[in-house]
Amino acid sequence: MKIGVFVCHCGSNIGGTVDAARVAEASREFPDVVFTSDTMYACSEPGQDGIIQAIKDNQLDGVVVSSCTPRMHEPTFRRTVERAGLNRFMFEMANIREHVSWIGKDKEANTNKAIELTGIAVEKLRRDQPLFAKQFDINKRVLVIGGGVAGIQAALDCADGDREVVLVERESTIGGKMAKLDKTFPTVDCSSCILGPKMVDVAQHPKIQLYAMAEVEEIGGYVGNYEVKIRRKAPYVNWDLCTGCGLCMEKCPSKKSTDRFNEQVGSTTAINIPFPQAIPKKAVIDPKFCIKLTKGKCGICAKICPTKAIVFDQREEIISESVGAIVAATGYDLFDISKYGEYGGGRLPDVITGLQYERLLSASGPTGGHVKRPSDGKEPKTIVFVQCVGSRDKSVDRPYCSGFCCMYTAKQAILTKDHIPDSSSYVFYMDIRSPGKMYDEFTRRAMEEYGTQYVRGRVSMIYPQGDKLMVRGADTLMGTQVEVEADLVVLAAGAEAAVGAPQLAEKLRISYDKYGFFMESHPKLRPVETNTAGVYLAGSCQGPKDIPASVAQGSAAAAKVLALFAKDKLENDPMISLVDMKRCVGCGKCVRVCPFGAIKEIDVRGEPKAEVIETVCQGCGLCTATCPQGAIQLSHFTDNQILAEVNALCQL
Amino acid sequence: MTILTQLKEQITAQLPKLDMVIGWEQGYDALHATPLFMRAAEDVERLQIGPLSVHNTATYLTGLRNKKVGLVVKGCDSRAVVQLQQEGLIDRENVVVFGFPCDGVADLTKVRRLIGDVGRVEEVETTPTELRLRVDGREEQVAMSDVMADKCRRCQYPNALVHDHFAGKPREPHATSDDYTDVQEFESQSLETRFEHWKSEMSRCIRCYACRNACPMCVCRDHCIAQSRDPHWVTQDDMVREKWMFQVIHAMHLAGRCVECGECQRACPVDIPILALKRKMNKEIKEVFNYDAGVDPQAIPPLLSFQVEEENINERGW
Amino acid sequence: MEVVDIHASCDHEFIAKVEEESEQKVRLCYQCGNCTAGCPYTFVYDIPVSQVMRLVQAGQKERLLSCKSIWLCATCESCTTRCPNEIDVARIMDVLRHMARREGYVAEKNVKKFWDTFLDSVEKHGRVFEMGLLATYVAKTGRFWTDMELGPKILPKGKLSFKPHEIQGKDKVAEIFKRFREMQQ
Amino acid sequence: MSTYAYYPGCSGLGTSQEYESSTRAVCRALGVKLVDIPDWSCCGSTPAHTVDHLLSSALAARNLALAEDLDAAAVITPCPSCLTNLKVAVHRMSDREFRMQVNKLLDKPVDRSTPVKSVLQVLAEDVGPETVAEMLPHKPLAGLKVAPYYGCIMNRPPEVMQFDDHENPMAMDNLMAALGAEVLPFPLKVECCGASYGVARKDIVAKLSGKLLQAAEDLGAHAVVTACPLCQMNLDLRQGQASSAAGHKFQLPVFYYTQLIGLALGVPQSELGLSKLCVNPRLALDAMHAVQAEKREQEAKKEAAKQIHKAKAA
Amino acid sequence: MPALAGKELRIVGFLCNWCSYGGADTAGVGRFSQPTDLRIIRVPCSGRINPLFVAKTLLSGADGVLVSGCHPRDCHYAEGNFYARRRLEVFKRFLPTMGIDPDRFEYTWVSASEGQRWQKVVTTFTEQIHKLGPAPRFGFAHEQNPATAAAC
Repeated sequence: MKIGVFVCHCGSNIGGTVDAARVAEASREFPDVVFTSDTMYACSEPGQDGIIQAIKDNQLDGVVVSSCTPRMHEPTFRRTVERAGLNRFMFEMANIREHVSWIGKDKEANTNKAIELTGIAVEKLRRDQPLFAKQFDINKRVLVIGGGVAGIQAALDCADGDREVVLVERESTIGGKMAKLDKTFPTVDCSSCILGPKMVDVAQHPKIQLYAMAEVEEIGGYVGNYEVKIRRKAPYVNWDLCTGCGLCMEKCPSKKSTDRFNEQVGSTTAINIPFPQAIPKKAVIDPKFCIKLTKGKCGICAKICPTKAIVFDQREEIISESVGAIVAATGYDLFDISKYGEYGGGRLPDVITGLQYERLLSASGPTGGHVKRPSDGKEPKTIVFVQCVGSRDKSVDRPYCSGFCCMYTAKQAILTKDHIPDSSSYVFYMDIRSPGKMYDEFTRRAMEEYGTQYVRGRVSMIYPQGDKLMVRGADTLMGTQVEVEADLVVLAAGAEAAVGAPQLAEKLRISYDKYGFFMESHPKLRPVETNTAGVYLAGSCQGPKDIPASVAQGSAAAAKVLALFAKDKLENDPMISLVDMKRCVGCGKCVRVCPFGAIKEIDVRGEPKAEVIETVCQGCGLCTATCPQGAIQLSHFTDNQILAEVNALCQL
Repeated sequence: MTILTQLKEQITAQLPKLDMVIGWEQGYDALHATPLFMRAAEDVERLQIGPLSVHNTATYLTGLRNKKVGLVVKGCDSRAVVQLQQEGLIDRENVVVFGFPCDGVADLTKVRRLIGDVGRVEEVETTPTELRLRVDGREEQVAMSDVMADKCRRCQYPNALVHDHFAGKPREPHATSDDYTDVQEFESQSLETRFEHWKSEMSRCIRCYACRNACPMCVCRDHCIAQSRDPHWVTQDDMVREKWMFQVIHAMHLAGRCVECGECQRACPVDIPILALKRKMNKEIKEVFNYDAGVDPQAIPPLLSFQVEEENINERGW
Repeated sequence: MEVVDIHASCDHEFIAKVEEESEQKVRLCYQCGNCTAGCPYTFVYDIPVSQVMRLVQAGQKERLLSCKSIWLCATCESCTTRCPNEIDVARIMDVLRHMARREGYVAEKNVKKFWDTFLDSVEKHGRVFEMGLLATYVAKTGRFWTDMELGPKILPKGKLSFKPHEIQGKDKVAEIFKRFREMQQ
Repeated sequence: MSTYAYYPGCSGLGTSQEYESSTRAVCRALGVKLVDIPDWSCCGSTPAHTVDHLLSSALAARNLALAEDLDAAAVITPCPSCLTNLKVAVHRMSDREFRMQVNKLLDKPVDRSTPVKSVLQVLAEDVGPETVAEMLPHKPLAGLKVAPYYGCIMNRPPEVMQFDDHENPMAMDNLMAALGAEVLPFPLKVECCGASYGVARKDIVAKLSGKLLQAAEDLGAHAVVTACPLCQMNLDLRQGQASSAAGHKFQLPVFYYTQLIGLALGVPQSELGLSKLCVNPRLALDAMHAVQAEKREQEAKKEAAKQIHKAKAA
Repeated sequence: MPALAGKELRIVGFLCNWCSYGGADTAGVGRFSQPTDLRIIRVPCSGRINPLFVAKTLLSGADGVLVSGCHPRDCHYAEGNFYARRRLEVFKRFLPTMGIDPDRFEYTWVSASEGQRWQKVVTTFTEQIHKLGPAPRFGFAHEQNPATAAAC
């Protein structure tokens, strides 16, 4: 075998702390290595051309590139060697950047380490075999999980691309958080007026199948061929018959039901359509509050329903769908403000969240758009906004910035002045984060035009004093403690991962960070892809985002889906397990542990043997680690390859 | 009627339906038994059971997969049957198990240590408490309590755990629990002592693989990774390291599967105390998973399953 | 107001010392002001506590050790409890006070005298002798008029003993002080 | 119930005698067994930790070492200042190095980590307000409006104190409710009263305690209830100074919570020590009695009306 | 090329591609400095890591072995790390009988986002191995058997 080794300087990224030339020179001593060189940027066009030329000139059988992480450029270089006529699996990478040059400054130790890492790559390559992909069919339907603005955008774009879409929404209506907002920054557009038409499009699009009040129960399969089970909860109303006329709501005697849509500002009826623009506009019974369902009596709604749509004994159902790709757009939830005992959230009725305040501002909200404080319905005159409640705070395990609170607080301060001209607003902030088009100008307007008092400092405590709330904070610019007697306090509750996000991630087999936000494939270059092929991300499920960013990601995810669906066949990753029939004793241990059901037992001349289903195997290698006689080997990560790496490192 | 007579009757009755029944007979001398493969009624006469019936008859089972085989088993042998059945390596309907209450077997290495290598033993008389050996006309007596195999002293399963026929009445277990004092004692020595112990013991290994061949759970047989090039886990180099690696492989492959029949150590021609490795493994399997191999044919071996929240493993890792 | 040369005047050794003795990282402070917002003593401070933190970050030793604030912190723990960066601010205040003592800065003489008198009493008797403590404090400060009006309120209650509550192990307690002083040297 | 090693604290022998005696009486009545730490010494209080943390921990630790011989479930103390010093000592001595340093200052080294609790925590958690309520079905303190004030360090910092909600503690609230008292939502439960600055800087105490008294008065409290000798002294003995500073005369009795539990349980006056309080407790108790009397009168009227109604119906 | 004599010890890491290898990348991107001893072998999943690889590595002269995978429940292949956890735990517990300090082998979970955690894991583990010092060896082939050494 003839091997070429290419050591990358990556400008000074590697060259700064690794003597790349020496690595190349030392690599010449490795077995089978016939050519080495060091190059400034291996991934650049001249860099790649150099590799191709060297392969041709030296009749190389395989190539090692010592540069950055294979998670970055392995696909790049695989294509390079393929262009030179080699099988793309006759290639290995040594990661001498992320794992060497960037984590230490000792050039001697780094260079030595880089040489050794190159050495193990050579040893692995010496045992590489050309591998060839298998083709398989692709199901060109897409599942979108979450019907907030990101999911809506992804669904509409995919459907407009002529692909069938299955949209699953946990609540009884799509719209997500955006539907609850009164206005949007920085344009002060009416939120439901701009979102409403999109929601209607979803309802009317022939290519979109919407399941509201539904959650993803189980996901099996792999890219191109996912099998999804959807649990559809019982609304106790036959939605095929319900016309959304709302008669039932008028007559329902149980009026103290939790009003989820209005963020529990006030209460609603047990049978309910969350808001006038709901999609689907269908009634839902809350079984916790329905008198018929809790006590067995009542049934008024059933009596008056003109279409006889009420079904008290309705059960939830499981629906199966087959799709080829999945977009996760599950959004975010709000930080629980009661975790700040010193603010009294949850204890003091007039300490509310920003989203609750949106409902108080909204004309479709429980107060009809008149700002009235929850405790006594009085119109507040002094309103204090507190920023970073559950953001940038390590002590509550939320060290990240939620990103959009500064902007919505400025918007709410402006709207407050519009609603109550003789009011004064105070905003306690640490820093103002407004790096968007027209964003900073907007916060300036809140101060300059609307007279909002911005106080630079955190609030330490809020306590009732008479029928007012005493807000004690700091003005660090004045260098003193300050107090404001407020009628209403609005806490800018931070964003956190949606309830159940980690569990969904586990079903999707994608990663999530310690806060429950889903992990993208690459933070810069693959922001809507995940490490699981065929699963894409849109919106705040990946991290807090405002509306334009969420919409952009919805479209981006749709573009990825449409690109995937542009092919008629997909190729499997040929790094899969293969059985050596001679060695297999048919004990079935591999069959038992395979997480994908990718190994089946077959009969070979009366003997049981294992066989890998090539398009189902995902290449984890669990079977290889399980088989005692090593009869099933994961291609490209065989026992012998790993043993050779161990030997190269240890038997020095 | 003695247990042996009863057993012979049961075997004779079943033999026509079977390809063979495996038991024990006298070997090259009266002290050494050897496995007996009974195919005809007259073979049954040679059957002997007792403290010299040391071999694990289940060891042969996987090689006879398509045959109908009868098996005379001690308690420990029966655990191997259970374990093989659990792993789907035998078809239970092809195996007829003859059980009897086992009073424990002699460890011939202990006998040899007591009376020396005496050569051909002409006759052995066994009583519940003694072995009386006639060698060169003179008689040697050894107390069973002095020569009983260690595994029998702590045996909790003297009666076949699975059986289709049972001769005699089940007996009380020899012990009710195993506190692994031997493992603890070994580990009370310094790390260096332990390391050097194995280094020196393993230097005596002649790589005959008798330990593996005697093991009822070593089902890879011709495909053992100790002797393959692909995968190439162990080299043929004459190095302690390679020999030791094989023992580690054997112990790991037996994790959660070893029924502690002790055949590996018994078969070792140079008396390397390798059962200690399996004992250690079993101790840990018991501690972490509260699991005993070869007891329940329906159980799933602990290393072929998992719990999302492990009770005895720190979930968040190191 | 004077101009501070933030490079030249930054006492890195001082920052390191504060961090070592308090076992806190002052760099974690992002100046949100929550400590100042919650501190009940801000009204008597010459430097609010969040600025104390900033001055530590900036290595402004002289200004800190000579300030009043560090003597007026009652360790009520409101800053520590509410700090979003989980800095034990009260402990840093304590450590600054220790440093001020060691280097002879005392911006609130009476406060220090009261504490010293208290500890003298403990060293002498094993427990605090309240009446003796007051008497000594008054003698030391010369503030004879202080709390005079409270006398008629408390004395008739018969709570204040005119004799110390000596304990058997008082020499053992004194020994703790002695060993501590030896250790300091 | 377990036996507790009891650490009274110096002020219990002087300014807070009534806290000390009522604590012992209440513990006895509720079956909480106390064994005094023999020959205990001062914990060092605030002054010690302002000098040095090692010295402070050593002064506290001497008592922890003495308590080890008692083999008690926990060391308990009524005083939050003592509590803090003892708990901080235990907390910091979990670091081996620090413990060795502390032990170098001591004759008798500390070798175990003994849990330290406040008496309040024992009454709230080990006895429980439910038990107290069961003992007092007739709700003896009905009508008494109390503002429970915990002081700044009973619950803070939470990592060390490990007791109750650090922003809105409820232990005393629940105990007072168990006695039948009307517990007001006192907003400044954990705000500092001025602590030990009474002597050196009484202006501070006058202002901070004044705020607390004002808040309690605004709520319509008959009395403030405390669990801390220093808080009680600042609010009670120095109420006049607070009044002068505020330019408004406060007249709020300030009880120790143990006095009110003792009163409800029928502990003798000699142990309750109500007479040792500066602001006359009668002010509160009379108000309570008035409310109770009024309620009885109303009930009697109702009953009479019922009887008349019945008679008429008959 | 021996490990930098005197400075480094031989530490081998087996990392799953999706989480821990990514975590080590994240640590690199964040320039979280680490000791240089560790050599990382990349495998698709911690479930691929047969404990015998660890055994082989330790017997071949490594002073420490570190295995790292996705956090339980986050496995890219759904279940690989659950099996790995059991197998590696059992193996770690087996080490004392082999005469090998169990502290020479650790297994842990680091996600692709946890660059700082990776830095801490590497630093702590490397310190731990340096505290233990070089592992006892079987000696080189030629010390044991000159005949086979010649054939090497």
